[in-house]
Amino acid sequence: MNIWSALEPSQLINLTIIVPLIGAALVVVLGKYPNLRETASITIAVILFTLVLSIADNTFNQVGMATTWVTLLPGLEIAFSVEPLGVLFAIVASFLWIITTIYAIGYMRGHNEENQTRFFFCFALAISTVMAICFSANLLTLFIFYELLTLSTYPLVTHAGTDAAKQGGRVYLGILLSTSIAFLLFAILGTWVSVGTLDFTPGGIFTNAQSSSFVAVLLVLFCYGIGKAALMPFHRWLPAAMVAPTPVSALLHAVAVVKAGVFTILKVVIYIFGIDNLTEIATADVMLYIGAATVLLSSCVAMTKDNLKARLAYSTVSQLSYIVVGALLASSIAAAGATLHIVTHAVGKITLFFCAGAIMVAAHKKNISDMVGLGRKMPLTMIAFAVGALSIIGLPPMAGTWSKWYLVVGALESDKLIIVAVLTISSLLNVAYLLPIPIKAFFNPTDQNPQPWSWSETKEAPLPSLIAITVTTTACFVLFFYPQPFIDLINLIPGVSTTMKGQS
Amino acid sequence: MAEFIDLVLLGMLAITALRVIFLKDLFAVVMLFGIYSFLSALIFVNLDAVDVAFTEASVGAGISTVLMLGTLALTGRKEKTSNHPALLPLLVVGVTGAALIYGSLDMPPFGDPNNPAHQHVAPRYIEDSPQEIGLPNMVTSVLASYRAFDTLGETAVVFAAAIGVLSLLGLPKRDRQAIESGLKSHLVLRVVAKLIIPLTILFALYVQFHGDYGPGGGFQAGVIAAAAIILYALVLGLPMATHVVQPALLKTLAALGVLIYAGTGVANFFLGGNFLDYNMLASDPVAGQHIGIILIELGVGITVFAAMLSIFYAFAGQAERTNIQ
Amino acid sequence: MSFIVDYYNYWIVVFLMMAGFYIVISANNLVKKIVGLNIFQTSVFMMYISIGKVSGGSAPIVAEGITTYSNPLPHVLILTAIVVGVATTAVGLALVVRIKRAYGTVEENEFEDKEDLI
Amino acid sequence: MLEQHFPVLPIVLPLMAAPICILLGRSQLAWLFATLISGLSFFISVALLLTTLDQGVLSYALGGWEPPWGIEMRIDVASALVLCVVTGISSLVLVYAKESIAKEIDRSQHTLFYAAHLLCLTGLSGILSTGDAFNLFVFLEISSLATYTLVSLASDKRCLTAAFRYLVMGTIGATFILIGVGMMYMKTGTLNMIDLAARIAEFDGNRTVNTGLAFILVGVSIKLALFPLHMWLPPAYTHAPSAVSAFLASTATKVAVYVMVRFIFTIYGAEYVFYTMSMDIILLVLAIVAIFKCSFMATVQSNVKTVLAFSSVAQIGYMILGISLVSSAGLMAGLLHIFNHALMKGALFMAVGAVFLRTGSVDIKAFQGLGRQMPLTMAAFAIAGLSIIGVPLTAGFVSKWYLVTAALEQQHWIIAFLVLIGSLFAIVYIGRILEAAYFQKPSEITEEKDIKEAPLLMLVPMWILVLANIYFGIETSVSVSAADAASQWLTQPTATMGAAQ
Repeated sequence: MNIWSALEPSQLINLTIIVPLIGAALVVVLGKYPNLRETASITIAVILFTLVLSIADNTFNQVGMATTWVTLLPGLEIAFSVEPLGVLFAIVASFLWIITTIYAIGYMRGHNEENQTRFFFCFALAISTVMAICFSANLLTLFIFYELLTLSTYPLVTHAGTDAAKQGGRVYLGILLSTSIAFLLFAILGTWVSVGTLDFTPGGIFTNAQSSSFVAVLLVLFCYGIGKAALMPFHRWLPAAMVAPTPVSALLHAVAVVKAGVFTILKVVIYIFGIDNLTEIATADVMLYIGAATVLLSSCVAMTKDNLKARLAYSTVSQLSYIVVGALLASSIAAAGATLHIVTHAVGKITLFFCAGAIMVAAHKKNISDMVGLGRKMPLTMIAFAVGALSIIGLPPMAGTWSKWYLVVGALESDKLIIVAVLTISSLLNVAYLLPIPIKAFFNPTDQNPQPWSWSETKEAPLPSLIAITVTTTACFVLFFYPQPFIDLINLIPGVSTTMKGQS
Repeated sequence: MAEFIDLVLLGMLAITALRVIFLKDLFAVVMLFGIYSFLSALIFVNLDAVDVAFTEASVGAGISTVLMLGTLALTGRKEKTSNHPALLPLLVVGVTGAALIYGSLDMPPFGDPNNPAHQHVAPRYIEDSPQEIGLPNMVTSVLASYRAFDTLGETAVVFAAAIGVLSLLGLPKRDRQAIESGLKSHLVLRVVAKLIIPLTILFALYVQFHGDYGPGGGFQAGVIAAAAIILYALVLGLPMATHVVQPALLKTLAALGVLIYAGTGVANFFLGGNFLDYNMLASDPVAGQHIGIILIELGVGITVFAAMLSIFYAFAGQAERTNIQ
Repeated sequence: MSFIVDYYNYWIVVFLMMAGFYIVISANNLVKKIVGLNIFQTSVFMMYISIGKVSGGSAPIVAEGITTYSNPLPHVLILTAIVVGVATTAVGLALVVRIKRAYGTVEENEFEDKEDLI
Repeated sequence: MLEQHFPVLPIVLPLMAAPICILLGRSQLAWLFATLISGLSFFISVALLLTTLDQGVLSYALGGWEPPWGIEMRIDVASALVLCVVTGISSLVLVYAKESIAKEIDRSQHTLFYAAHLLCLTGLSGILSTGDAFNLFVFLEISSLATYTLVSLASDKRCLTAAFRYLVMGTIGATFILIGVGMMYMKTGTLNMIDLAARIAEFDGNRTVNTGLAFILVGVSIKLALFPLHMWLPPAYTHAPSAVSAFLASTATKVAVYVMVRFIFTIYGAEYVFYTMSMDIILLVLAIVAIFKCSFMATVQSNVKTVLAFSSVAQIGYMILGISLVSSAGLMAGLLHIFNHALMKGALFMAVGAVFLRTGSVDIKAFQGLGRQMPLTMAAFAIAGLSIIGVPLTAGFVSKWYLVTAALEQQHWIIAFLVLIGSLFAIVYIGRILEAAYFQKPSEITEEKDIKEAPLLMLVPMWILVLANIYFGIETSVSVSAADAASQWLTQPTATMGAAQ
């Protein structure tokens, strides 16, 4: 599997960041030749994936990888090092980038979008920053690339250039930058001034020298500062960003942005606070219940939305809080569940978004109420939608089952029965807002009311989109039957384990 | 006695200042300012600052007043009644004044020879400068040698002012067709002016070169020389004056003066001294000081003359232009 | 009483300064503002010259039979300051002339009414 | 041979060059000459900085008269650092000015412009180099007079009222400083800063000395546009010619901040100012209010130059905040921000000037759709704007990092938080302009015209500053170590400062 074994292992990190940048440059250079441009995009995406696989291989073989770029401030470097959590996220992101690129080609061409070169350029930039986030060795590096990710995705959100898009972009940029500067940077500075280091360290960096109330405040600042995790009430940017083209939504929701958010939360909890220390932090429970409340509230909001993408957006808000909840449960098994949920939610949600986009391209429908009977015209798409929905809900034989399982076990382990209840209720709510869509599409008769489009025009989505949908749908199945590589990876994370304490 | 004169003069100043606040006729305001300036020059004399008095009289009462009158000719002499309440200014002034009074409570007593200001730094100027510099006028010694860099700065300020005024108002064109000055028809004025002007220029030269021994120096000389030409322009009209001293020449002169001053300073680099260290200009340090001071006073004189005159030209040219229109 | 003798000079000077300062900040007419500025500065010069006075001293020019001289340093400083003052006055008045030409008025409230200064 | 005279050369060179510019008479020649002289001054300043980093302080007795009898040029790391900023920006602005003033200033006044610019540079360099309190006043007035002239050179008539207001406020400020210096003189008998410091240290709670300090601080606050004495600044920067705005915004107020630092730390001593007089609280409150009020004002303006002007006042708040934290780290953050802010504001004003050159307007409407028409200019604006916001990998982030760290070290949690909140405003006011440039259709101002990219002579200095923003945002060792050395030097006990000749 390690086709890059000839390279110095630490060079791989640099390559994962630089290769997408090269891709971005190629996209600009080849901007006038769409076919070449897209070929370049996909090739680069595949190369990146193989690089990440090599890193994963090295990680399994316990090969340490680290690199330092520059010393930004005395004692603080832009530095990268590989640890299993980052590898896991990198695998997900780089794999889905390939799929999203394929899908985007179909979508953008099907939609005749303008500024495609800018689109693919920013797309590549975004994935480059995501790679940097994955492998950041300290909070400062992570913060820097976290901000750059916000900036590089902003043009994607406002891609359409309409007033609605600009408004959405404003909210997106406003909330993400504000929270990160006001809270996250503040928390990082506070940590730096009091502890003197920002390096990610297994077991956390806080010692007894810091007062517990101080650490408690920091935890709150971190949780809210990482606005990309969309914890209520700072979740508004996510629905606002729905104005973006669907591949962007897919990228934001499944691959890059929101996952970078929850990834950061996991990373902070595991490597800055330390999972075991969470029980001593007074505000951990507060944030836990805020997370739980977000899970339920946003599920309820999702039910009221008729716009498919808006419903999916609120569903994402809810699912992200699963991960936050898992991280804050102070249980190694819940943390494992949270980590695994990054993977399973990614494949499930990206499938749903791909389907939404396919429906938009092929049938020009945005609202759920218009999709009645659509299953007969777009069977593949709607089957995929059903699979994705089941995975999100967490029913076997879909990938989502495992992550929810571990989360519930973790909640039980830490005696938080309320959380168990929340997770259960939330699953029911998932059923209520997701499943009716494919059911109505297949089993209800075609809507006979006069419509502004004709049914005869409607056909299946473009081929590249279908290929992408098929791949992610398959992944939903495969990960149920064969989650082992990811579980092995998760077990490598210090302090995180898929087995109960006391069991061997 | 000196204190009594001081008190009387200060009282007159206070009355003048108060009148200025309440008068609406700007012509009177400017005249009162001229009086204010003269009175303060008298106080300066009374307080032994003869050089300062000389300068204040020629600048404050002379040039400034002329410029203000020139401006009034263009802008009108009546101040409109202001309608916004003066409460905030009163408050600001009250607080500032209170702060100053508070600060004055620990000031050294007026005129006490034991004051710190007379005990440190200054004694050297009084005791050693006649030997070190070789000049009886200590003010000139300090001005032109110990603190010559301040004076270079001062010359630069004058030059900057000239540049500012020229850029704002521009110089009058020399070849404009001559216009009759209203004053030209006054025979008495014309004759007196013709008598006074050469004397004034002579006096300027005296002040320029005698500044080392008595009150005066390049600055006062430059102002007086400029005043002579200003008088000429007032009586015989601006076009006549610009024939005598051409505006373009003034620009060059003003620049040259600064260069002479700074050049004197730079020359010392090559003689092994610091900037403005005149000791190196001759084999004997005192002689060197003398040469240096004469040179820089010349620079000051030229720049001040040229700058003041071109500023006057600029204002007068504006008035002329308005008259034509 | 000695208290007053010691300080009367400074107090009157403070009064003069404030009179000038008041004119600067309250006057509506730009020419009057400049006059105020001059009065303000001239009064500050008086404060400096007062510092330099030595009772029973004479002007700091070496002369036979005189042993006490007033302090020459403040005189030098104020010579410079007077020049700075006249330079500022000249530029200020030139601006006033231009403002009159551009706005047709030199009353501050009148052109503030016409357009915002910012 | 000339090396020993370096401390005085950054003053003397432009001072002599100014009259020569007048004598040269031709715009092109004057431009070339002024640029060369300014560049030369910059190299001398860099040499001075390197020397002072190595040796601590350089003293140069003018006229060969040893201080306190003569005037002393006294250059330490702080002065050399700001001197580098001033001369460096001046050189870049002069390169930039050629094309810019061709449109904005009448042809006959070009030589006057260069002369006034050089005089302004003379004044600023003099303020930075001098070790004499009264000499500082003289140079302050040179730079101020030149500045009034520069502001009034613009073709828009509103520049006149702006310049007049600036003149009145500036003169009041200078006169206040004069009063303060007089009070110090009457209690100590000296004007040399080091000598003053030694003698003032003997007084404790003397009313005259206290009042002198108060007057100096108020006077300097007017000059540096500290809230609420800032009202002269927005009109002046808005209506001045673009090259002048770029120069003043990145140097003049910075030099005034330097003067405040000099008076507080070198002459009076931080202990006296902050503990005896409790000035830190006043400065702190004013700085915070400035940050919020003026950042907010910046978000509601439609004239982009006004936006940047208000932003400048807010940024000065950050510098003063750093000073008022009463710690070496805080002072260092303030000094570092002087340096970094000059880079950002210079680039921003230059970009706006380029837009004015091509569109004839600096209204936000003129920026609509410019991202496509003037890609390089707008990219420069965008990067410099991100630096103002404080986005990582730009110079602005480094400033902010140190400022907040300094506040946190003093346990000022709320202040640190407020600083960060304050920078959110920058997102709004910079974001508005960028959104107009990149995501809006050209407005009626720009629609009809065929708008080209700015000329090379404007782009090069602009991009040098932009790249400097990025360079000093990543490779911070140079700027940070210089600012650190400067603040260490300034906060050491006064006694040792006097000893190190």
